[in-house]
Amino acid sequence: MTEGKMAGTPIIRIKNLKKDYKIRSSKLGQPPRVLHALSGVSLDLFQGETLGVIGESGCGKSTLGKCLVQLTRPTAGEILYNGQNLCALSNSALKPVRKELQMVFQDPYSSLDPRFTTKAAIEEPLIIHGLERDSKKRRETVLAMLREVGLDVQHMDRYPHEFSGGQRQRINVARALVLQPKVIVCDEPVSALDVSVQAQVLNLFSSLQKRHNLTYIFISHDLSVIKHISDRVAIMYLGTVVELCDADEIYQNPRHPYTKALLSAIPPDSPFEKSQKLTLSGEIPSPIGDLVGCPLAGRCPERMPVCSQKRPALKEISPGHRAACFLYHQEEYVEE
Amino acid sequence: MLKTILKRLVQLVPILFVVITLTFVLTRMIPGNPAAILLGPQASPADIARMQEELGLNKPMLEQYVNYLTGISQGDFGKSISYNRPVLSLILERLPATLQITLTSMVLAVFIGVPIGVFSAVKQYSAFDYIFMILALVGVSMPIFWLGLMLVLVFSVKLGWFAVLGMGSLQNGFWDVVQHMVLPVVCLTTIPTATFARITRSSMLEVVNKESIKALRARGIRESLVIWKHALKNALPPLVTVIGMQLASAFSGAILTETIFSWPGMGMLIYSAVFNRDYALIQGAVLFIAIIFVFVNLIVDLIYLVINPRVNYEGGGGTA
Amino acid sequence: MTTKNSPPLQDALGSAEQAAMLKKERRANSAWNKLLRNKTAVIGLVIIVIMLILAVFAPLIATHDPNALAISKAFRPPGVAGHIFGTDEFGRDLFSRIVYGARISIFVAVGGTLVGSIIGLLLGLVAGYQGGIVDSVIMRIMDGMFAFPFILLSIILMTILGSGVFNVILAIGISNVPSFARIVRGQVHVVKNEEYCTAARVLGAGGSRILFRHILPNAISPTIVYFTLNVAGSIISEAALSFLGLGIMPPTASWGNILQGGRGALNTAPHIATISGIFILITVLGFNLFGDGVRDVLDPKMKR
Amino acid sequence: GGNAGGPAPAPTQGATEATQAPDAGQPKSGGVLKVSLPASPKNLDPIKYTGTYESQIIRSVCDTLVEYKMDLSSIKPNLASDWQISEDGKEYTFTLRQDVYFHPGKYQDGRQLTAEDIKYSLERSAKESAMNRLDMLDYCEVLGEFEVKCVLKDANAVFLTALTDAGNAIVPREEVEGWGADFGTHLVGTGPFVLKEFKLDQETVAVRNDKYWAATPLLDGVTFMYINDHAQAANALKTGALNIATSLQGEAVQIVRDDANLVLNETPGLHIAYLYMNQVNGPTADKKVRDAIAMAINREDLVAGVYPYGEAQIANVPLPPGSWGYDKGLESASPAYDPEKAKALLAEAGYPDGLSLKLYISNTAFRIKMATIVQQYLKQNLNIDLEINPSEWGTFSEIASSGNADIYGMSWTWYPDPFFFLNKLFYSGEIGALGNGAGFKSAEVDKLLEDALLETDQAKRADMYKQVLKIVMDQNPIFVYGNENVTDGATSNVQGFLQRADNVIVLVSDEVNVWLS
Amino acid sequence: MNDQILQVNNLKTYFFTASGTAKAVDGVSFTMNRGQIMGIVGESGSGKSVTASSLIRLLPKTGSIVDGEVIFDGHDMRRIANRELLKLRGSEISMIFQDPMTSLDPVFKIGDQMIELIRTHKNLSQQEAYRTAVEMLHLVGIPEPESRMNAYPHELSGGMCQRVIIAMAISCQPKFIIADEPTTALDVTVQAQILGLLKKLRDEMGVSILMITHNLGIVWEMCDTVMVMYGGTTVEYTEMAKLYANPLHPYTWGLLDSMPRLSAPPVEELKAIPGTPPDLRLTGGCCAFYNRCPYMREICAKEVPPLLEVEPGHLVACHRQNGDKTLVRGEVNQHD
Ligand SMILES: Nc1ncnc2c1ncn2[C@@H]1O[C@H](COP(=O)(O)OP(=O)(O)OP(=O)(O)O)[C@@H](O)[C@H]1O
Ligand SMILES: Nc1ncnc2c1ncn2[C@@H]1O[C@H](COP(=O)(O)OP(=O)(O)OP(=O)(O)O)[C@@H](O)[C@H]1O
Ligand SMILES: [Mg+2]
Ligand SMILES: [Mg+2]
Repeated sequence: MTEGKMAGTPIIRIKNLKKDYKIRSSKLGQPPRVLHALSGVSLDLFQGETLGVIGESGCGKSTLGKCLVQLTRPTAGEILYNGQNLCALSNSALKPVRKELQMVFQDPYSSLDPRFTTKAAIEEPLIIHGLERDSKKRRETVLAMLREVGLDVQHMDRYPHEFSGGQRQRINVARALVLQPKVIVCDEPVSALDVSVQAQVLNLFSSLQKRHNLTYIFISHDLSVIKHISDRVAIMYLGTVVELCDADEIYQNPRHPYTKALLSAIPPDSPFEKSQKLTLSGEIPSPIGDLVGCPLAGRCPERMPVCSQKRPALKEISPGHRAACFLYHQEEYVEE
Repeated sequence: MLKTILKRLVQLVPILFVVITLTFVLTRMIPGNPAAILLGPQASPADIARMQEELGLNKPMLEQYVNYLTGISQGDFGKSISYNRPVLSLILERLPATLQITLTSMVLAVFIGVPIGVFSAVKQYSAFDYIFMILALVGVSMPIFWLGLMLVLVFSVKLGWFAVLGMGSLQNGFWDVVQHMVLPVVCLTTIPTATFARITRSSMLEVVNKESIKALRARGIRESLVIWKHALKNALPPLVTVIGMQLASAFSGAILTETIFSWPGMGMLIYSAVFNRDYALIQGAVLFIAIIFVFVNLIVDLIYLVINPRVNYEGGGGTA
Repeated sequence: MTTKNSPPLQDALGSAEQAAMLKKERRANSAWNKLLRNKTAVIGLVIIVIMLILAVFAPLIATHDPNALAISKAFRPPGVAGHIFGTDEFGRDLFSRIVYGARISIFVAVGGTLVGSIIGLLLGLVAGYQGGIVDSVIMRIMDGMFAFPFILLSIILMTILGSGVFNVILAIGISNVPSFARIVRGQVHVVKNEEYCTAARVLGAGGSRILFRHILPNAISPTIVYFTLNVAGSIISEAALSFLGLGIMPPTASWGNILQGGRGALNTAPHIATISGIFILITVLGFNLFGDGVRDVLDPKMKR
Repeated sequence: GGNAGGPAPAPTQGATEATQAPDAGQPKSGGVLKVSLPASPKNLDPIKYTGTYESQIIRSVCDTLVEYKMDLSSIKPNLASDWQISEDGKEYTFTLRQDVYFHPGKYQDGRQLTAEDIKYSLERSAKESAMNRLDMLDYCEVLGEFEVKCVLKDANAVFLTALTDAGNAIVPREEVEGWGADFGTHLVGTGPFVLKEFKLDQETVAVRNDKYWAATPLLDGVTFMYINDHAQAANALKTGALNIATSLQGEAVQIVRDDANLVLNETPGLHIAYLYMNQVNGPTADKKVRDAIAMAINREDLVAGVYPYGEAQIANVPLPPGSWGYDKGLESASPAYDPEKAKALLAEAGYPDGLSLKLYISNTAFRIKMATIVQQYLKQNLNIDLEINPSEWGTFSEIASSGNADIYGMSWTWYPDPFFFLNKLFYSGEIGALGNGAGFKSAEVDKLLEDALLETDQAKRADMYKQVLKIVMDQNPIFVYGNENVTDGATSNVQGFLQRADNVIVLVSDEVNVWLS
Repeated sequence: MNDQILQVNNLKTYFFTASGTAKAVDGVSFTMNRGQIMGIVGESGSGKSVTASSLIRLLPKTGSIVDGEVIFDGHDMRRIANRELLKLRGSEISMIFQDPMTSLDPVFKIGDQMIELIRTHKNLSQQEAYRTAVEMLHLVGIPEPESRMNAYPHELSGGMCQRVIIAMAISCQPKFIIADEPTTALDVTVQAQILGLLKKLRDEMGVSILMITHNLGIVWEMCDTVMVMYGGTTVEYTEMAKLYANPLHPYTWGLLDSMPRLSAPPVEELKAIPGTPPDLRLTGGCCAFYNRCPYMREICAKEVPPLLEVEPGHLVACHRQNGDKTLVRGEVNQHD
């Protein structure tokens, strides 16, 4: 199924995206230090696919998502959507694009205004974009949307705290969908949910994708969830993508040492499957300050001398499988 | 730390500029002619005009303002017209007297108010809680003059324990000073005590529900330590802010108390300055309080650093 | 829905009973009901209502013309000759003056707080949301005003504006602005980083929409609490202004000027200061208790 | 506790002697007298002082050339043992006492007082004083070591009275010039007490001057304290922290009166409280309206209401009874309380349904009380809506002197010489000043006042002033209602204390010598 | 029976709220042996945490244990005096909470908190306590423990915090550790480290561990026995391998099905449990699961199923698994 989706031109092209945060030091006289949340991410996103993004906490997954929907402006790089570079658009010029790029946040509760009823929350984007001025029709649109995500008329006038976690996430999804977007960035949308509710929401995402031909960027740190939902997977480490390939491929044939370690850390599916743990020793390096060489160099079991001098580029190592590791390509590195 | 201090000191400049301008404009907007007030009812218009000239009040506003600003930048706060003395020396002369009672009452208020607040929070909705919180409200809403005069009637006139008024002096022994201080200090202590008790209570109530406090109990830490060491330290930030604000306003808040007890401090100075339209003195006093205010805020921020290691003092969020 | 096996229809856990339960819970959790369950708040509310009744129905409740002089009957103690609370220094009926005074005192206190809170709210919102230079300018001015002792600021304002009810309200209001601005700004700082504000931006909402539709409603509860506490403070401020002869004009009664009148007769006629003081105290108590209650109710952590 | 419904029995006029405790015994030396002042003395330099409370201290430290007798009936010698007035009334020649020495100070060692000092001090006052307490003086001429001639610009009968002012006290040049601006806190003079310490807003400590020319003070010293709150002053008396509380007001009077251990001294003061009605503009320019207003207010109730503790007497005449120009016969000349007639008069004047007037006062307790009562009477009897506008002194004085107020209420107090009341309040030259802010103008009155100023014979002048009073009261421009007492409280061990109607405290002189038993 | 460390019989903990009595724990029974790791799994809100808190009587004011028996190492925990209880807490029984960041006091250095704890329970001098604390930090694998003693909680990463908490939990050599979702806030690689640590504790020190989790993978990896909770009651309790091989309760089936599995072939849709969990104020008169149960019978809505040992060592509370075990997994419900 992946092949079919990947055909054609990408809907979004991310080119060498960088995001730095200035960290002001608490000591006198020290210049502010730079936190590289994203250090050169390049990705293509194809119409109708789900791109899973996995990585340790703090590796820049959310930052990537926020840059995509222009919640934060990246420091450098381009995000091409339908040929337009979003990073160069002014806020007002962005407004029509916003309609097509939506986001669902991790915490279904805190991303809903506690003082807005379901109806008010879902119709807000319609009002903002002036899509439906007639309040009766708007109500119908909202109701249709609610039904779409498996809620009903009795839920319309309730407040967020009166819903279960799964229901809240459904409201979030409905709110994102009501603008009929093309791309939805899902930032850990099921991490806060219970397994059985998680299953409900995941099912909802799949069925909506089919019906509306949506494109997802699905961020999570749960590998089994990513495997279930994604067509392709990007593994991130310390602000860069270190491996990118089809979802099945990554589990069957992980190439990057970090991916291997990540996979081996997953708790087993059954008591009888005692996996060999591949642990990375040492602490995760800090994203603050400039880093020379491969970010994993300090913890990598297969490190080579070159690793601590140059940063490997994300390079195709087999058809549809890219990795950023000198084990597979010696020459390609990122110019700092 | 040092940077915070420096930054706050730099911030002092705009605040002081605002205060100077504000006082200047506001004091000039008060109707009434200082010269007329100074000379009293029997003065003739010619006398008043002459006096005005002498005081430099007939110069254009802008010129007066510029003069005042240049004066201040050279450390000259101007001259009080009613006292006929430099404002700065007047203020510095009064400050110790005010400090003497305000600091004492602040310290007392902290040592009485905070424990009451803690007990009230720990025993929320108990009789203790209700009684002390109502007492606290009584404390806040008690007219100071009433309290002051009642205290005098009972403790000075009837019992003869404390002095009626005045400051006393060390020449007559330490006890004389204490005797004079007791009643004004009690008057000044009621409101802050009540405020501290209430703030402590509400802050504690928020803290005692925290996971980290529950975790301490789960570890078998003694309840007294949980409350008085951990919860209290966690509950301190809003309290410190309020203490800071109370302290800063205590310098002027003592107006009523100081006039009742003829306590020669800042409060009395401001009181007479306002009624005499002593522009330079009002401006100087307010400016001085503003400086104190900024410094107290600075100290509050520094205390924050000590009591709350998480505080992001670069974030610029207001503290008070 | 993803449901394949629809659950059986008749069930003890679902439908009617659960709906009733939810309804009950919703009712129980509604701010009003929570408030009514809160003893402190109810006592506070009762006090406030009684005072409001006094104020509104003053002509019906008062036993005498509050302004009618009878110099020869000055300083009568409570209970003498049909004067429930006695008479004041001009022989006016104290009870009637207290009743009429409730009007002014509560009006001034609520009005002053309203003025202060509305201006402070707007300034705090803008400062907190915009941040940067706007924030600095507004907050430095607020700091500057803060440096003025409250009473000094009101004195200056009163002397500039002249006396009169509305000027008292204005003076108290303006003096209250900085504290409201600070509280609101602090709260805006908290709320503006909530995820629902971020979410609104993703939906394309502009600054003013986020500010007024999302931040304001969520930032307002501490302001409400502070409001009730401040009403109490303003009653005292009005009394303080009256004490300095800058408050409400005679013959209009306010608790402040009654108290002030009583100050001159603490020994000969202690009932004047005592009774007006008690009324101020009880009202302050009422607003404070109510404010405490509101705080408890608005605090989601307080589950009572 | 007496119910202070009405004024206390009128004390005798002039000076009253404090009741002596029976067991007081012989006057004895020793002790420090503690005296309270109701406001804080700020500057003791005679030419710079602005308030009575400051003059009290100056008087204890310095002497004036001449002085009023304790009963204020006439002027007596002081530093000048004798004086001559020239025919044209422009030259006054003073002969000085020869036994007067200054207190030793930093810049002189207690040298003898000479004519040079008189010349220096008086000319300094005439030229430099912002208060203009000696503006009639042209120059002084030293005729001998102890003889000095003062030359006036014009004949002026109140020159001697002006000399009694503490502002014209005699000070040594060395000290004035030596201390410069600080002379205000380091006053040196020839008085009964030597200034020892001046603590701003706290207390002023003075000790006995053993070489005082008039008498050796019995007191070791005197301490003036600043007590802002009257009730507190009374409390301080009760505890003995204070010996004399000056200028008591309000309930404090009653507290002292009720306390068997304390002595209350009351003397009708050189004070009148009044409502001055606009003579030029508005309804009150019509005499009928003024009469109606005067008849509509019950003075007894007004005084009882404003001064419930008997701090004042009822007054009708715009001159206090303590002044030698007072005419008891005129007391009935002001319209009596008569609501019916008042209403008729107002109708006659064209206001049968009442009218609105604005009353301006300073925002002090006495005025606000007064306004409240007047407002009720005018409303009740004449249906006049009186809008009360209390304001700060500064604001008030501006409005009142501008002639824009319908009515303004205040009080006036000054020297015993009627000039200082009648000229200030009714002379057309004073229009635009606070005294005659209502714009009273009468050629006849102007003439009489001008003549009285040239006449040096007190009896003749008294006659003239009585005429002025009569004319003025016919016009009824001013509604005088009260005459505040000078009220002091004292502990019972204060002996020999005499009160003066002009509120001047004299502790040691040729007439008094206060001591503590 | 010296082997048994904890015995819980029919524990009931209710919350008395304005809107009714919430039966958060309504009949929980299990036993634990020394050196055993037991897992509690169940939906969010099923009463897992309340059960754990009830064991050491650490309940909010509104909640109280209304019935049942908790015997810990011979102590009757419901009746034990407060002073005794304080002694047990932290020294004999330690608790590890879900969120590491919030279970340390943010305003004290971690070293001071550890020393305080150690000195509360052990008669040691300041220096001795300091040494013990450093040793414990070293034991849980914190690098440079001496310098970390001076760190404030916010200066540590989530994983480090959790390790500090574990260090505190073991610093008084407890016999029993309650770990309430100890790794939910952490990412997989850190999670693997923490779990390894807990296992080492059991293996080397013979500590018994009660492990609460959502994640069945963790159960398979760690536990000896498992209790499944639903709606405040124990619905199934047995050995871990038995549960995996032969789960008996319909809820357990649903739970197992709704987990996305890495090893399983990709599925279009996860099998979610339909419906929402019961309102705990309404349970008590029926099987709490009956309205979501595809196999329900009339009796399920009328009676609470008893917890019975239907197979040796396998306790289940389900009407249809009692006695003759009429239930077949996956059968089509015949019910009207
Ligand atoms: N506004 C900000 N200012 C400074 N640093 C930031 C900011 N937002 C994110 N960061 C830093 O950028 C890095 C990447 O953060 P990001 O939120 O993208 O991580 P993440 O992969 O989403 O982590 P998680 O799994 O915890 O959500 C982190 O080190 C974070 O501390
Ligand atoms: N203080 C309380 N007052 C009222 N009800 C409470 C209180 N604490 C918990 N509950 C209720 O008790 C039930 C069980 O809560 P508990 O925290 O044990 O769930 P849990 O199984 O640990 O869930 P999770 O997996 O989400 O942590 C929940 O329905 C909860 O709403
Ligand atoms: Mg994230
Ligand atoms: Mg839990």
